[in-house]
Amino acid sequence: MGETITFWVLAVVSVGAALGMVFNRKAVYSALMLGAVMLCLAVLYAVQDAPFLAAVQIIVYTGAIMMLFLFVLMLVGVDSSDSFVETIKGQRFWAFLAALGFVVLIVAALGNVVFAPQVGLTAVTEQGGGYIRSIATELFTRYVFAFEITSALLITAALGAMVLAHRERLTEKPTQKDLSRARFRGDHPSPLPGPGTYARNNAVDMPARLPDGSAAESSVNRYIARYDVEHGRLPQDPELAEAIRHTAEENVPQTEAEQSSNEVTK
Amino acid sequence: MNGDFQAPTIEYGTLAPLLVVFGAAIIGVLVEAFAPRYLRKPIHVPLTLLSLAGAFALVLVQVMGGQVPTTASAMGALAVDGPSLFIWGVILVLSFVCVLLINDEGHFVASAAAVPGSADEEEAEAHSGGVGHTEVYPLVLFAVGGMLLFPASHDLLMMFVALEVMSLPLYLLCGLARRRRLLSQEASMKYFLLGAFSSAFFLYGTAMIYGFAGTVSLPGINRAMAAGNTLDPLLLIGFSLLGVGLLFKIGAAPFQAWKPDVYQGAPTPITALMASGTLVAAFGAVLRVFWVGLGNLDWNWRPVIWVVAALTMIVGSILAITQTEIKRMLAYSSIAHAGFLLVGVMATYGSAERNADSLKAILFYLAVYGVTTVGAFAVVTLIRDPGGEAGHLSRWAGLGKRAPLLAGVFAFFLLAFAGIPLTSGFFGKYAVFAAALDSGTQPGDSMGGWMAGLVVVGVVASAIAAFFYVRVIVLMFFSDPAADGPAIAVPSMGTVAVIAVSLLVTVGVGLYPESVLGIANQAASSLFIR
Amino acid sequence: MESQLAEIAQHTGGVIGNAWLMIAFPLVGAFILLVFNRFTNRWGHLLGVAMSLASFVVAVLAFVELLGFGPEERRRAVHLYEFIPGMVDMGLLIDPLSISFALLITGVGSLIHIYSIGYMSHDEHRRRFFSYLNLFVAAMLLLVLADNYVGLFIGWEGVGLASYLLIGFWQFKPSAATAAKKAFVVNRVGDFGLLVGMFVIWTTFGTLTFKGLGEQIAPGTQNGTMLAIGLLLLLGACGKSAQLPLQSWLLDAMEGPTPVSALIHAATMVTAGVYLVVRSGAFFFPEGSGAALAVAIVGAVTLLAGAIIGCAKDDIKKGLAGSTMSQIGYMMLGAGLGPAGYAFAIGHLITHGFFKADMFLGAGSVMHGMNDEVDMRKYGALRKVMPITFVTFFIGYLAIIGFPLLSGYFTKDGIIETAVHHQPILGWLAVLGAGITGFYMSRMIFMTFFGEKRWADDAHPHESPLVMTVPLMILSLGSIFLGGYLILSNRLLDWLTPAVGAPAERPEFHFTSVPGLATLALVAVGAIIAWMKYGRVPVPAVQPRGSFLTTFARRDLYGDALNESLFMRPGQWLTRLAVFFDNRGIDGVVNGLAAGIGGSSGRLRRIQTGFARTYALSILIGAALLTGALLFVGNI
Amino acid sequence: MSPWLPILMAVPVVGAIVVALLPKGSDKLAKQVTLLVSLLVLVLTGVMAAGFDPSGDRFQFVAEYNWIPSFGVKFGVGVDGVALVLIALSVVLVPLVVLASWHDADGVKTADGTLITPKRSVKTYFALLLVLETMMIGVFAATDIFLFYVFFEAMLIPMYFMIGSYGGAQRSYAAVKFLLYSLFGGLLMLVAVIGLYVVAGKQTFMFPELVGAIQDPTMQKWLFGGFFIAFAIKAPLWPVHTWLPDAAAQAPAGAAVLLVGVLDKVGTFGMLRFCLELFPDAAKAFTMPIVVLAVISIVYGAIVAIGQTDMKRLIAYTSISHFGFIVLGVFAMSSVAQSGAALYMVNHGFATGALFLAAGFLIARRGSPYIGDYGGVQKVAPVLAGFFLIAGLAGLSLPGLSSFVSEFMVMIGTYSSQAHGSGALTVAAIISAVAVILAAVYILWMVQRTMNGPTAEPVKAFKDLSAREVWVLAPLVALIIGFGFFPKPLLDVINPSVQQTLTNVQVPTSTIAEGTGQ
Amino acid sequence: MTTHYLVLSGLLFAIGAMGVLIRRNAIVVFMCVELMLNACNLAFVTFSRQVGNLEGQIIAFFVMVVAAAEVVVGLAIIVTIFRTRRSASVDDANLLKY
Repeated sequence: MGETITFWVLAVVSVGAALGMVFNRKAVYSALMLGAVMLCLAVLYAVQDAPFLAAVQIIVYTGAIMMLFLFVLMLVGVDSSDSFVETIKGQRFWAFLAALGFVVLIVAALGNVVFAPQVGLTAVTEQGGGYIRSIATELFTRYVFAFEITSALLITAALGAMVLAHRERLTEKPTQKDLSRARFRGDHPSPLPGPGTYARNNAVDMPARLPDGSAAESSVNRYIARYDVEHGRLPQDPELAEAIRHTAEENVPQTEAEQSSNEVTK
Repeated sequence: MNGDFQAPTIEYGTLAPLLVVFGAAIIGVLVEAFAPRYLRKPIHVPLTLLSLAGAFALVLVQVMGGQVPTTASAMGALAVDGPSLFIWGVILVLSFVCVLLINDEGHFVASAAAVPGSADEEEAEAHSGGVGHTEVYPLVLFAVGGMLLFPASHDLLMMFVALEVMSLPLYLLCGLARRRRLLSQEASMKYFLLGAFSSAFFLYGTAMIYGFAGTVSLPGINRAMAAGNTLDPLLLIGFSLLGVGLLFKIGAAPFQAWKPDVYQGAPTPITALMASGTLVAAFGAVLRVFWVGLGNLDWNWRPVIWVVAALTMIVGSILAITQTEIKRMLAYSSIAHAGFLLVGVMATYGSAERNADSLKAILFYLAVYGVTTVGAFAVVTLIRDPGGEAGHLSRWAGLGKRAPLLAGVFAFFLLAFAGIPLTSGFFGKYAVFAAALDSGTQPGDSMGGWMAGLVVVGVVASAIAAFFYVRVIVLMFFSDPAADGPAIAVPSMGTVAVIAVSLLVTVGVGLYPESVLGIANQAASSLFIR
Repeated sequence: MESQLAEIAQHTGGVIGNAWLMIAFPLVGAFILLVFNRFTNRWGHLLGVAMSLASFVVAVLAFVELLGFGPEERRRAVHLYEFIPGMVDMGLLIDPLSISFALLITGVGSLIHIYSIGYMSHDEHRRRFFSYLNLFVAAMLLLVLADNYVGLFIGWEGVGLASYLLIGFWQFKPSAATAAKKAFVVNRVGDFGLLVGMFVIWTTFGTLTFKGLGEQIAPGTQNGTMLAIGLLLLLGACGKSAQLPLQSWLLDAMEGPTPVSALIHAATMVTAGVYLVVRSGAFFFPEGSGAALAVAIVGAVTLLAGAIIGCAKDDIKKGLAGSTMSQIGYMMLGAGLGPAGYAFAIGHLITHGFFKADMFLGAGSVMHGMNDEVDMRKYGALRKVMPITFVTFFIGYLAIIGFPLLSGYFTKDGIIETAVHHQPILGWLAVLGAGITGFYMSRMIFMTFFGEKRWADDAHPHESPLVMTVPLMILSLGSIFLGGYLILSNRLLDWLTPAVGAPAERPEFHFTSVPGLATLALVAVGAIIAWMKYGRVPVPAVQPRGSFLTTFARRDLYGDALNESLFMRPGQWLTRLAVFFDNRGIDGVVNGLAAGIGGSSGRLRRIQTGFARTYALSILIGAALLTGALLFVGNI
Repeated sequence: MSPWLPILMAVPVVGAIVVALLPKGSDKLAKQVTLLVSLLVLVLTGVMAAGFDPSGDRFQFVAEYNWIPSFGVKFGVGVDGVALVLIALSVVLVPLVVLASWHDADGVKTADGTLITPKRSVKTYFALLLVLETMMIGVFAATDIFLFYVFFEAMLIPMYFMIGSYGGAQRSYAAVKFLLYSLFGGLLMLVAVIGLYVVAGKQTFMFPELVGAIQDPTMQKWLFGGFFIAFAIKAPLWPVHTWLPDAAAQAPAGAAVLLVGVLDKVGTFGMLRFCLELFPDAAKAFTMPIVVLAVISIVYGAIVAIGQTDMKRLIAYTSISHFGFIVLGVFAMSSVAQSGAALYMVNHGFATGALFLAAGFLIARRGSPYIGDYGGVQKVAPVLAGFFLIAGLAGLSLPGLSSFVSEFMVMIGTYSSQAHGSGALTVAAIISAVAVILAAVYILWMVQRTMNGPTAEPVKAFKDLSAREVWVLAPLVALIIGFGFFPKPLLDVINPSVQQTLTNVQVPTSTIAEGTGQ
Repeated sequence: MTTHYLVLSGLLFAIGAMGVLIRRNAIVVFMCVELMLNACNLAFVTFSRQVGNLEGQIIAFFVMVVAAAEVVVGLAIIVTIFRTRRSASVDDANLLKY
């Protein structure tokens, strides 16, 4: 009777939490909901004569894996939230339909299964000399090979994480000394001139005038100059316009977005 | 208390090929950890190649020595039987060849962590000297290890673990292309998400079957089926969801969608590995599950797989027609071939000896198709634009005039895919079709006429498929070359070797198929351990 | 009524045993002239003549040898070689009928060869001309000498080929090329009949040799199959002999050089149809049968049609061609009357060979002198400048209109008389035809040789060289005497009897029979009308608009128009339709199928949206379907 | 075990390898080697054929080697009469094609010097030609059905490249169409081949052992269908013929000769040997529909040919008509018709070969396949015109030329066949005889428009045939005329194997009208 | 009770699957996959008691280990993508299509 009550309570909670996970816009909430489901399941494991698994569930799943999820969520931006506007035509309709169909099939089929009375684990654990001992025996005899092989899995995971996330430093990190040395060896030991914002214009994209009256090209940020060129925001003054254009044409490292668009076109 | 711990027995001799591969992988990881950067590749290359060659030698030793086990190994986790050993040999050869491709510079990114297009990336490129991540080698070895495990698994748990061991490194490897990294990463993510999704199905299926049989060992399931009610919903659901996982891996419709995207995005040597080794391994697993585990259920699953096979062949062939990207086209071709192989999987009515015939056919097909595939992808790596491989088919126009030898070889591979006689592909196709028709004519086979129907669908699909292979040949030979056609990279020794081996096998088997057929026959005649 | 044929005896040795030489000589000539083309330019024509003459000599010798046998032994079969194993062997049948033809062909042929030396002397391709002539002679000989239908058919088509080549000899003239093609194609229509006829013969009797048929067919047998065969053979004969409804090619065939018209389209080839009917007569055209009646009707109709056409032609050769049609119509009429008519038909064939060749060559001579002008309205008063030509032509004229005691008189009257006797209606039609003949031939004579000069300015008519006129003389001699020799005392009849059978009652030539006299009267009327219209009054140099009847005749009785609207137009339409159907229909389906597959590929690939979620959806749907299907299959 | 056939098959392929391996720039040498090899094959075939005993075993020069024991496949070769004459046809045509194609890959220039086809690899072309020769010999010599199938399909590839690489403007369309059409048929046949093996259950593909192995009539029909569709496409029979005009029109003349002259014969050869003998009941059951298709082909091909403006397309359509005759003969179920059909295969090879080559020579002088672009060629090139005419006349089956004998035999055999006890075959023969008239129209129409009439301006620059070209056409014309008057040597070889076929089909011999022509 | 547990596991599995289909954030999608794996585990544990052997529990244990490894790899891939694109939406990764 106790099991029944536990089941119903936890079943309702876990299904609710699961639905919450799916339908919550904020990823962090989803993660927490998942955590809730996992905890419910841990209890259900315990109820079903699987205390070891319940513990592992809490320690490994809820403790480690969920943390990893949360960690990555933080990395990616914790406040990011999904828009719930579906962009793929028909996707949601078919998703509901398919999921519903799947559930109906499974539930109907499972509902049709006539189960024999539960055998229970008492006999097995008795025979194996206790629950943990039985599990251990089983794990290290019958399933020892699989157990060993999971090591490959873990190594792969570690290696993969290293490959994808770790940036190996290939060169000495430039010290402040290196930087300042480089600066003084360059053309502009001093800061570059500021834009002519307040001289004749009120925008940062206008070059300053040098003493000889010519436009100072280096006074405009290249990115801004390029923006002007690309969007046709050049000033009326031909001299200034020319200066901006010239600045924009200087070799600029490509931004990621451009890179990616190039990738696509290739 | 009866808790005496009995130490498990593990047949190290039998499992030696596996252990060599995994051992080499771990050594590779250690090399990554301790060897200086400039030494890593020089160590990895011989290590990887030698381990694969060694594993192959160990397989040979087992076969030659006639010590093919007749019982399951490693406490019933693995079945190292004739078909397994054959598949192992094939996978090892294919992966060896793929590693030769991997050795080539310029396939893998120098720093996967660097954002594409960033200064970091440029810097990493500049320092790598064209050598990408050397972690690729242990990852490949792990993947190969998984491939070896997958078809030899004797229980569903082992199979699940093997599936993951095989897949995880591949997910990673897919994302490591040096050029067009966005595509590569996208491929990686799609492969990963869908792979994880499908393996969840596999797992749920396993759970259902466990619920039905009380065990996940394949013979145990078979016994339970023989004893119990084969119409138990648990069994049927379990089977279908297992099927989803496996069919996903072989890329059968409607689970094929990942294949073109992943094949296109992944670095070409990895695509070659997936299209050859993974496919072989996955079919091994399919056979084991369908024939050994669910052998008594064939009355139920064959009509369903009939539809899947027909759909796969048709979808693969038809969708390939309008492809403009060579790797994508080959991916669809791979889907179509998976369909043809499924025709062979269908051919399992009748006695065990009959099954041996079909098994022989599938093993043969897998071997020759794998080799040809690797060769084709090796050629693909050589046709380059400034930004990487010249994947777009329009760039291949007139290749026959610019590089007649290369184009000729590629055309030959394509003809082999199309199943033109006097190529290995023809005999592969013939073998599975013959097996299917043969099984269809067994008295009492309810699928009798349907098997013939499936074969007809197969030949119609082949004819459609021929169209796009031929289209590439037309482009290469009958069109005039573009003015700024792609460069033909000077192939490295490794690539030359890959292409040469593939060509030799494709031609040799095409002229004298008995060479491989005999071995396949021998492997198949010992049948699966049940 | 029975017409018993002589047994066919196998023959080896002697001239007859080597009768194949007759064919071989001209064949070798043609071969040499064609293969060693330019090298034989200088002496090629001489070789051609020599080969033809050699053939003639063999024919004469064979004739002489044949005469040495008794009448009942005059059918000699010569086995040459196995042609189609199990079906037919190549062999020759030397009998009175075939040897008569052989003599005519080689004799007249040789004369025309000789004539052509002169006629073609200015043509740069004279050598080729002779090779074609030789080819023709060989083929024609094979036609008449073969002892089976297949050999006959090979010769039949061989002469068709030669005719095609020779009509189109001046192929650079589009009209000549078209005429050649037309001749071949129309002939092929007839060949169709002959072919199918052979199918029926083989199927029914299992043999294609005359000997085999003779052994199997009881004389006088009549039934549906026999009638069918007869009609089919008649179709073939109509094609070759330019009988209605396949007459249209002959007039156009006059595009060929005149010697060709003389040899092929007057003397020999066009009479092959008559030969075919006579040769098959005992089997398929027994007297009184439907097939024979059909032959006679075709002959009667054609003789009138040809005569009418002849009346309206200003082109001298076309006029003669119409006349040829008409005269062959007589022969067919005769041949349709059974053994009684055969002798006259063959007789007329032979005499016609002479006098028509004579006239054609005469016309050629005229043209030769008139810069190849053929329009009679541009002639006139040529009798003075071309005396020999005039005289010989005039003899031919007299012969054809049936001037008493000349060749044509005997043979034509024979036919008319027999026809009136057997088929009165047809007979009287033939009488009428004779009258018209009198008219149009007289018209030709008047327009050409009498009246005033209507010559073109640059015309300087002159008499032709001896090499041309000598053959004319020889032919006109034949035109004078041959008929009487053959017909009187039934020489030809008796000679042919072993080959074609004897008539029920032996005909007697009556100089004063009613039809004969009527014929003469009508001919005279015709000649007088012609004189009234063309002799007495000047002939307009430009063709006047004629009455409906004239136009009808000028337009070849609308034969071409009929062909055009019945066959050519619908044929072209059908062809266009078929081409369209092939390109758009059948190929369209094929290409459409390919395009459909490609199109479905183009649409289906859109399913591959690039969204991982869509792929996942497909997996889930697939899983649901798979599960559902398995549960379903499991529960049925 | 006779080594003849394996040697015959090996020689060209060795030659092909030699040609392919010649150093760059040795185009002329490549041509010479190819010619020598093909002549050597011709001589060898001649010597072999001299040893053929028409009254001996059906299959002679038999050789059998185990090839793929796992599939029960043997490398089994041997020839019966029909196969022998077809091999002879192939080896005769190849040297002529080599000679005819001498300059095809060099970059063809017209009389006025414009380049119509660019320079292409000479070595490849001739190597492909030799490979094709091996396969042509193999396909006729194979007595193992699997081996037959292998050659049947593999043959497509060299031809595909010859059309696609060396053909006209639309070559790739034509090549692909050709390949896919044939491949589709071939794949259906593959199913039937497998089915035959499986159903017969004899663990062998050897033809002699499989004759009579399938007894179930329904199964026979299915398998027959598989074989027949493949052969009908190959032959090609209406309505699956549309690939031929494209392929033949785009192929270089030499390749077109082999395509129409030999490759397509495999279809009719297959019908005669495989469709009839392996599935006699089905063949009899399907005779009527097939005869109808054949008759449609005959008439339809001829009518469409009349409407063509492209010479090579026209010739291709005439071939469709002629293949209709062959199919008609094969399925008329009488010895005369079948002998005629077999003979027709050879004669058609010579006749159409000559016509294609002559047309090819003509086209090479002007660069245009369109009939309307010519006119009056006879005036400037009489020898060319002469050969063209003779070839054309052979195409219209003029008596005295070889094709007449076969066409005549087919028609008369069909007419007289009572294998079906109905008048349908009679009607079929009569309708097909109409083609006699149509043939005259299309051939002479083409001849008239190209050769006759006033000489067109561009034609005036034409040179007459060169010695090489004459040597290509003269042997063909000699064969055409020779066999036209004396077909016995061929028929003597063909007849016994046709009799054997009919025996295997179990057509009661009493219904075969036997000639008494002796 | 077995049926109850199984129905619950089925529901969770289906909810997870649906989540994969409708969520765009790659991390959430991946979480949904984890939910599916958990549902499997529940089934295993339930069956373990039903059929009376420990295999189910052992498998569940293995699943957790495998899931852990999978999560590491998966999240690494997602992070990489995010770094490149500044987006973790699975829909944004659709350069490869058709």
